[in-house]
Amino acid sequence: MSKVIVKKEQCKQCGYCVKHCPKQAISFSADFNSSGFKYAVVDDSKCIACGMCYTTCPDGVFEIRKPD
Amino acid sequence: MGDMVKGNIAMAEAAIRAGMHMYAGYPITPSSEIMEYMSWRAQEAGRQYIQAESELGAMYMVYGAASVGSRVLTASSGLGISLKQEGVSYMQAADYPCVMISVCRYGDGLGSLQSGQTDYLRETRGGGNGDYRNIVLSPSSVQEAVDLVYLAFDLSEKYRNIVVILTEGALGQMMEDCEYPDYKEVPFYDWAFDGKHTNPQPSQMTMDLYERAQRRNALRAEITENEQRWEAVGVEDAEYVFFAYGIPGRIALGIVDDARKRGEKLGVVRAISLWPFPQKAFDAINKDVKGFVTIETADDGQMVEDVALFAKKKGFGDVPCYTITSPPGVPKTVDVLKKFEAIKAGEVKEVF
Amino acid sequence: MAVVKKVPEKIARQVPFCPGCGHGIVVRLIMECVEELGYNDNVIFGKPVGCASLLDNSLDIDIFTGAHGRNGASLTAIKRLKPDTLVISYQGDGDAYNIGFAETMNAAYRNEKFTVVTINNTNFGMTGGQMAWTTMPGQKTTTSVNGRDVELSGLPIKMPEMIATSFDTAYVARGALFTPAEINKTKGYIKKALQAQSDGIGHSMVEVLSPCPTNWHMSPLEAQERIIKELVPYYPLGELKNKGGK
Amino acid sequence: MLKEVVFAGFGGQGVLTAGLILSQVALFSGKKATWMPEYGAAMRGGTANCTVKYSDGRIFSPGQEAPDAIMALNIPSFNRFIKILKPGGIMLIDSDIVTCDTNVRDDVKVVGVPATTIVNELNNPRGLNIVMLGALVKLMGDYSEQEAIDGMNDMFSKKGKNAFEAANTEAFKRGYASV
Repeated sequence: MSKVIVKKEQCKQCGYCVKHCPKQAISFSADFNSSGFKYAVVDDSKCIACGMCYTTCPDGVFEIRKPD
Repeated sequence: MGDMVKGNIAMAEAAIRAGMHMYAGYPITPSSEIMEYMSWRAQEAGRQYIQAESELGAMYMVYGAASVGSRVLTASSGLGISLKQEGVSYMQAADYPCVMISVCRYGDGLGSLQSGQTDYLRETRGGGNGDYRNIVLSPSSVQEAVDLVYLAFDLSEKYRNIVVILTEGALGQMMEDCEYPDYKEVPFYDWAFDGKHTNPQPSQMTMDLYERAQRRNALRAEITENEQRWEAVGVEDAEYVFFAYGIPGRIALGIVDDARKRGEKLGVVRAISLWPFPQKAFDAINKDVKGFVTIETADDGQMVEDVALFAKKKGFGDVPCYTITSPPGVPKTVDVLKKFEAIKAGEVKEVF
Repeated sequence: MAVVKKVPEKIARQVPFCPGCGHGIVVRLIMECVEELGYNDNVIFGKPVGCASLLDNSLDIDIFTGAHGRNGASLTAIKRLKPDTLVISYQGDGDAYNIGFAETMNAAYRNEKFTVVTINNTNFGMTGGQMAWTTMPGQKTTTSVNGRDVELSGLPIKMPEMIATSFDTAYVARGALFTPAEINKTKGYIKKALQAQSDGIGHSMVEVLSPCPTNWHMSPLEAQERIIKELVPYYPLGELKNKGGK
Repeated sequence: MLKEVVFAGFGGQGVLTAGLILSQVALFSGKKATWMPEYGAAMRGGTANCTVKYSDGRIFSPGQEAPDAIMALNIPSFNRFIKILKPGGIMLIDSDIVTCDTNVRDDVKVVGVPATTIVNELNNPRGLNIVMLGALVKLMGDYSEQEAIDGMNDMFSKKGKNAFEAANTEAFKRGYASV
């Protein structure tokens, strides 16, 4: 299970998460969500669940989880 | 036996008795005694009192206070009430109740310090942007002022509509005996904000305004049907019927009382509710009446417009409507009579 | 897997702002603090006129429909009548500093015990990017098309400084949103401001320098850069006043 | 029977209070009463005045129309209000203060009371209005001396000012006896 849940329909492609991710784990999708934005995609292999994406996101796209 | 009490003080005390939770205001002659009295009386009675930075601020305090379901009062005069109108309109948009006492001073702009009735149209037409009406009640005596303020909170809550007590500087400043009603304890209204999101309130930005308009129209019809108030004397066989409110209403009653003792057939409708206008009063009026005459402490006459409108609606469309206006202060009976004689002699042109 | 970071439940639906707008972040920070301080079921929010007036549909809390700039007065009454409720005035700079200057200042002057959070994005956002009192010298807006001329319209206003130095209030701070660290600091300011209210110490205010990519005609990332380079030197960040807790 | 009385003088002479006492005496005796001050810009012109009406029945106009009696405590008040006094009416003046020619209308009765002298004798300078009121009540003839004193004392007692009861009663009686 991934450490970050991405609500892709809420993403507005502002790019704050992409810029502030310390592991460069976030990129934009190739396709569009229903609002017409390329949405954030998290590379689980690079993600350390630090939550920077959550912190910088204005639109509540991210939910961070950690293994129990 | 009651004691002599100043109109302004009496209205303030009536609000306390009616369970008012908060007063917010800004002082202005000739309404200031209301605020001065509240400044100590509200605290003594365990209520909130705020001296606001401006009339505008005061009205927005009232708006906030109403949002949490409190009984709230403000009072001012002339231009002070004008400043409040933006907030009045906001409150009507939100269906929030409050009572606002307008102690009218004569004139536009700064106006004068003297008594007048020049703000009739503003109060009865709403006063701010949008399509709404305030319920407007106007007392003629200190006792009636007490009774109407006491009633106003209930009406305001019942219809979720602002109630304006429109009175004159002269009534605010005069003293008369009055008896106060009992204290009422009223909890905060349960439809309001409680911090728990029990009552989500629709945003004007997203609400269905047409649906709302229909609801408001129905409410307006209900108020018009239920809340007309007036005192009529001698209208059944009157050749002329006076229409007046407030102090001129008393003076008209006095003129008619005197005339009828002499056998002269005069009648009077003293309006107590100004909106809704007491149109039902026309139902009892002599069909052969020769004219309607308003007595107003104003430059040009304002109530005469309503009298003409409702005369037309009630089948008196051909009856001429006159107005007797008088300078600032309390009209002198003798001056009113002189002008009335001129009307009867055909020397004065009707307004409508 | 345990959830470690999740949008507060009171933000029930997505906020309706432009891509990269700071409103979404600040609203989230406020609601996080409300939740953490245990006020989820005892909070009244005063919304302004401006972009934030669109918030109603997103938050499942009581939201008072403030009139342009008048929240200072309205929330005064709400807080006095409901002293145990957390009362938060959420306003833009145009709302709180231009049209609402008198009400904002007078509420602070009276030391009314509620919290004001203002979004300073150096323009009137909702009405299409007109000049505000916070607009920077030379900044082009739709009412300063050649750039703001301070000879004609004065220097950008620093309301938090005025309040911090003039009145006996509890807490004043300024935060910004350009990095995760600054966002976290801003949350700290908001939390302290709300705590000051909760403790009944007095009036509290936090201004947040916030990006408005749409009206600045920039990308969201360029907007963050502008805050660092252009706004922070004029609008210093940090606590301007902290009377401390009980 | 409706009666109208105007009380006028300098601010501070207690004319508004004198009017209020009379209206309260009327209530005390089971009548209706109104008290209307002149306020606003006009009151800054040097004189304060109020109009009191009392009646067994409903009082219609509370305003100044044609007074049955006037209490004038200074010359400007005398000059202003003598003009509106009803024919046959009473103009009551403090003859120590209103020293001008008061013989200006032959259809009214002008009564002078040396009230300032009286209050000096009583060592009660603030009792001027009450001395005058005592005289006025007697001239009007609508209330007995005791009825009026009781009404007056009742009013001050309700305001928590019983301390002055004896002095007020004495001043009232001196005024009552002076005409």
